[in-house]
Amino acid sequence: MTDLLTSPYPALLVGLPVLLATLSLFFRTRGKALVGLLGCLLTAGLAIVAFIEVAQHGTVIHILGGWEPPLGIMLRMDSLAAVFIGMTAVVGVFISLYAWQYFRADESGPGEFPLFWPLWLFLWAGLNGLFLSNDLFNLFVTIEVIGICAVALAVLSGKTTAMFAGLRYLLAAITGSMAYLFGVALIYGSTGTLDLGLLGQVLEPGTTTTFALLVITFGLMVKMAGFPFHFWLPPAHSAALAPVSALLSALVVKGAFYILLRLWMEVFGVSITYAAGQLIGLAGAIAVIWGSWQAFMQTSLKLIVAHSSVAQLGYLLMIFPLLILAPGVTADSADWLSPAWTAGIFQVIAHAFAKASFFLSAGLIIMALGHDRIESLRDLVGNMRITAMAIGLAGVSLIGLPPSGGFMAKWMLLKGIFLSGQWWWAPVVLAGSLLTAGYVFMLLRLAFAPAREMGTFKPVPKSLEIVALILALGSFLIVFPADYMIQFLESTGVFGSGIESIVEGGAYGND
Amino acid sequence: MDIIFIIVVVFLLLNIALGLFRVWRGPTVADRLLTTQLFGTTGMAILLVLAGYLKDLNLLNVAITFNVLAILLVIGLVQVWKKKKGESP
Amino acid sequence: METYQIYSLTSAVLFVIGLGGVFISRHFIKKIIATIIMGGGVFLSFVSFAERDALTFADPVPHALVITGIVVAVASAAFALALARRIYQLTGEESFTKDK
Amino acid sequence: MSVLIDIILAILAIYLAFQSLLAKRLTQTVFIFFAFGLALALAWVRLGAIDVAITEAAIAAGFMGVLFLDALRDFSPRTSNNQEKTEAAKDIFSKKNTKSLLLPRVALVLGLVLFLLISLEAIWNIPDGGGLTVSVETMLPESGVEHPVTAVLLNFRAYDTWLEIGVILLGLLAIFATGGIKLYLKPDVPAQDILLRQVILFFTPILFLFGAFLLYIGKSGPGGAFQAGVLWAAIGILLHLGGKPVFSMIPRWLGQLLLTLGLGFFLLLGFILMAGGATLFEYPPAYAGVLILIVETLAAISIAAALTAIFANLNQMQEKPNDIESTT
Amino acid sequence: MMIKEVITVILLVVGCFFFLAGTLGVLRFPDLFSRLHALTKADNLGLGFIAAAMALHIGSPWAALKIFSIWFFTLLASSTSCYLIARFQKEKDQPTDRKEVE
Repeated sequence: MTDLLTSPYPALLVGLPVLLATLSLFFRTRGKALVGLLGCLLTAGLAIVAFIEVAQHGTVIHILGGWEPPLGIMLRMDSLAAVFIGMTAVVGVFISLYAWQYFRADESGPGEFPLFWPLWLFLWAGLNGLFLSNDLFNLFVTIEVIGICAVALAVLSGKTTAMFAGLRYLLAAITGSMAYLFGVALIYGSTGTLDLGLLGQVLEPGTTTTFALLVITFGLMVKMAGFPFHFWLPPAHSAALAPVSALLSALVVKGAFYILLRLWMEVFGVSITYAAGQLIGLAGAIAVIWGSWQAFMQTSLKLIVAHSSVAQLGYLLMIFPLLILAPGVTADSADWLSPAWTAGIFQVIAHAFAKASFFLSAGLIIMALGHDRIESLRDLVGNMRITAMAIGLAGVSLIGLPPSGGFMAKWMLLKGIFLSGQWWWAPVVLAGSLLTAGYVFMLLRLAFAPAREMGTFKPVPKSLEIVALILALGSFLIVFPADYMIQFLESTGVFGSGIESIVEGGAYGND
Repeated sequence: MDIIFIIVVVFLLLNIALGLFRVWRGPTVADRLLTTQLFGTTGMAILLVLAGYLKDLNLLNVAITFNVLAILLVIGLVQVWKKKKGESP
Repeated sequence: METYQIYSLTSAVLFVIGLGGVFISRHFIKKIIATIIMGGGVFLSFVSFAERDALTFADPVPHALVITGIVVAVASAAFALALARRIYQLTGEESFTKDK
Repeated sequence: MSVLIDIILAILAIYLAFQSLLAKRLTQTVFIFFAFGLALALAWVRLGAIDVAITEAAIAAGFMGVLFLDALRDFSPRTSNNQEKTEAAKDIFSKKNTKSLLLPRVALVLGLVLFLLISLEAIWNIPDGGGLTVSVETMLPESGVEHPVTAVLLNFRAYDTWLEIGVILLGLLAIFATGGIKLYLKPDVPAQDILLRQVILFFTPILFLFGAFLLYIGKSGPGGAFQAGVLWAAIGILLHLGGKPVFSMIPRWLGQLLLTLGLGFFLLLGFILMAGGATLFEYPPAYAGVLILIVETLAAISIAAALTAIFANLNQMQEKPNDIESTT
Repeated sequence: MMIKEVITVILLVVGCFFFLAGTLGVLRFPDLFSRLHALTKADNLGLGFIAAAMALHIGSPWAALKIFSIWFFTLLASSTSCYLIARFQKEKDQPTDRKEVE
C-alpha cells in the first residue's frame, strides 16, 4: 500500500466540482451558468493534470482521513480510472460548451435551465468519485449521487413524458442500487472488509459469494440498462434536453459498466465461472440485436439514438465471455485478452464521443425544426451542412467502419472472438453492425434527399454545430493515440488480465 | 426478573398484532390513524421495557425521538383533513 | 437460533417482498414504499452481521453504513415522491400506463 | 427465551411489509407503513443498533411519514369526474390485459420465491467475516470521539458522510428540477387553528433542545448530526404547516448559506488541512474532537434546512394545481 | 429489594391489562368515539403504569425524568390527535364507509 504514490489529485477531482456546484447555488440564472461553465473548465483541466500525473508516476492513491483500508476509504487512480476520467473530462467539457450556448440561444432555444449546472457538476463529481473509488460501500454512495443527478437532469425539460420516463428511471435506479447494496452487505458479512484490493485477496468461493455476485450483477445491469433491464433507457434518454441526453448516454451508463468490470475482474474472480461469462455475453448479444432492431423501427431521431445506446452497451457486455477463460486455460497463454480489453475500452470511448455528438446534433435539429420526426430530415445537408456531417461521422463510428474508433473496437472484438475460438459471437457483431448501418444510412439517405418544401429549417448557432462536429471527429481521432493508450493501460491496473475459471468450482467449459 | 420483562414485551407485541385487525378493517381514515396511534403507544411501552431489560438508557432517546416526531404526523394528518374538508360539497 | 440469524433471514424476506413490490405494485406510492422496504431489508442484514461480530460493542462500521444508507434512501425516496406528485399534478395519472 | 421477542418481531415486520403493499387503499398502505417503521426500529434496538434506531425513528418514521401523509392529500381523487375517468381507464386496462398479465406475474412470483430460497440459503451459510470491530476499537482513541459509530461516521469514513450530506442537498436540487415549484411562496392557509399554534409553540423549544442534546451526546453515545438535523427540520416543518414558511421569512442568501453550510464547511476544512500536508478529511488528533463537533453542528444545520426545504416544496406542490404549463 | 421488584411486576401487569383492554376496545367497540375512549385508556393508563414500573426499576432520577417526559409527550400527541380525529369525524358528520380518502 505504501509503495504507491500519494497524490492530492484524486481528492481534488471529487472535491472541486462539488465545491463549485455549491458555490454556483448562490448565484441567479446567468451567474449560475457562468460559474457552472467555469467549474466545468476547471474540473476538466484538473482531470487532464491528474491524467498526466498518472501517466508519469503510475497509479496514485489518496488515503482519505489517513485511515488505511479496511477501516478507512482509499481513492485509487490507476490507468483504467485515468482513462475513464479523461474521457469524462473531454466529452464533458464539450457538452458543457454546447449547453452554455444552447441554453442561451434565444427564441428557438429551449430556455434557460440554471439548475443544469449544479446538477451536472455534482454528476461529474459523482462520476469521478465512482472511477476513483476503491470501496464497495462508497461505490454505492457514488452511484446514488449519479442516479439522483441523472434523473434530475433527465426531468429538467419539464415535459410530461420526461416525468414518466424519469420516475421509471429513478425507480429502476433505486432498485438497482438496493440490490447492489444487498450484495455488499453479504460480502461485508462474510469477509469483514469493503476495500476492493483486500477483498480480491480474502474472498472465498461459496454460496454466499456467488449469491452476492448475482445480486450485485443484477443491480448493476439494471443501472447500466443491460438487456432484460433496458426498458427505462430509451424513454428517459430521448425525453431529456439535448445536452442531458448526451451526458446520460455518453457518460452515466458507463459508470455502472465500470463498476461491473472492476468487480468481476478484481474482486469476484473466485466465484465466476465460464458459464456466467457466456450468460452475460448472451445478454449483450441479445441487446445488440434487439436494440439495433428497435432503433431501426423508430420514427423519431432521438428514439433511434436512444435505442442505439442499448445496442452499443450490448457490445460492452460481449467482452465478458472473452475475459473469462475456460477451465485449463491460463491467462499467459490467452492471447485474446488484450484485444478484448482494447475492444471494451475503445467501445466505451468511441461510443461516448459518437453518441454525445449524435444527441447534440439531434438537439440542433429539434431547435431548427421544432420536432425530430425523421421524415422531415429531408435536405438536411443543404440546410445544416455541419450537423449532417456530424451525424454522418458519428453514425460511421457507431456502425464500426474504418477508420473510426468504433471500427477499432469492433475489429478488436472480432479478433478476440476468433482468437479465443468463441466463434458464435461473431455473427452477432456483424448483424449488429449491419442493422446499425441500416438506420444510419436511412438517416443519411433522408439527409441527402431533395427537400419537398423550402425554408422549414430555422437557423441555429454555428458554434453549436461545430461542437457536435468536433465530438464526432473525436470518435475518429481517438484511433491515433491508440498504441500509446494501450501501452498506458497495460502499465498499471487490471487491463489485460483475465479470470481463470477454477475447474472444481463448477465451471461448465465446453472445450 | 428478566423473564417477566420478556413476557411483557411478547405480550405487547401480540397486542400490536391484535390491533392490526382494526387497520385492516378501517372503515375510516380516523380508525386507521387511531390504531396507528395505539401502535405508537405500545411501541413506546416496548421500548421502555426493553430499556429496563437491556439496562441501556439510550433506548429512552429512541422513544423520545419517536414521541416528539409523532406530533409531525398528527399535524400532517390535519393537512389531509383540511384538504378533504375543502373539497366536500 | 441466534438473534442475529433471525433478523438476517428476515432481511432476505423483506428484500424479496420489496423487490416484488416494485415490480408488481401499480401505484407510484406503493412502488416507492416497496423500495423503502427493500432498503429496510438490506439495512437489517448489515446490522444483523454487526450484532454477530460484536465484542465489547457491536461492529460500528455497519451501523455507520446503515445510517448513511437510510439518509441516501430517504433522499431518493423524497425525489421519487416529488416526481410522482408532479406527474399526478400534470396528468392525473397515479400509475404507469402501457404506453408511457 | 428472548429469542421469542425476535421471532414475533420478525414475523410482525414481514407481515406489515406484506400488508402495506397488498392493501387496497392508499391510506391503509401508508398507515401500515408507519407501523412497519416502528417494527423496524424495535428490530434495530434488539440488534443493539441504537444509533440506527434513532435515525429510523427520526428520518424514516418522522420525516418520511409526514412526506407520505402530505402526499395523501394529492393522490386522493380530486374531482369525481376525474375519478370516473381514471376508473374507466383502469377498467379497460384490466379487462384487456388480465390474461396477458397473468402468466408473467406467475412467473415473476415463482422467480421471486426461488430468489428468496437462494438468498435464505446464502445468508444461512454466510462465513463469519469477523467485521471491523477490532480495528475500530484500536483506533478509537485517536479519532477524537468516544462513541464508535460517530468515530466511523465522522472520522474513519468521513468521505461517505460528506457525500451523504451532498446527497441530501442533491435531493432538494432534484426536487427543484421537477419544476412547478416556487420555494419562496407563502402557503395560502395560515394557521387559524389555536390548537395547532399552541402545539407549535410548545414543541419548537423541545425539538430544538432535544436535537441539540442528541448532537452533543453523539460524542459519547448514540446520537449525532443526522438525528439532530431531522429534529431541527421538524421545527421548520411545523412552522411551515403553521403558516410561517421559514425560507420565505429569511433573506435568500441566508437560506442558501444554511443549505450549503454543512457540505461546504466540511469540504473547505478538508481542503485547508490538505494544504497543510494532510490527506482529505484527516484531522490532527489533538483537535479532532473539536473539529468533529463543529462539522457535526454545521452538518446538522444544513440537513435541517435541506429537509425543511424538501418538505416545503413537496407541500407547496399541491397548492397550485392549475400551474401546469411546462417550462419548455 | 424484593418489595421494589414486586411493585414493579404489579405495575407492569396492570399496565399490560390496560393495553389489552385498550386494544380489545379498539377492536370491539361499535363506533369511532367509543374506540377513541378505549385508546385513551391504553395511552394514559397502560403506558403510565409501565412507565412508572420502569422508572422504579431503573431507579435513576435522570432516567425517571426522561421516562416521565416520554409519557407526557405521548399523552400530549395522543390527546391532540384524538381531539383532531374526533373533530374531524364530527365535522364530516356522515357515515364514511366507502367514500374515504383513497
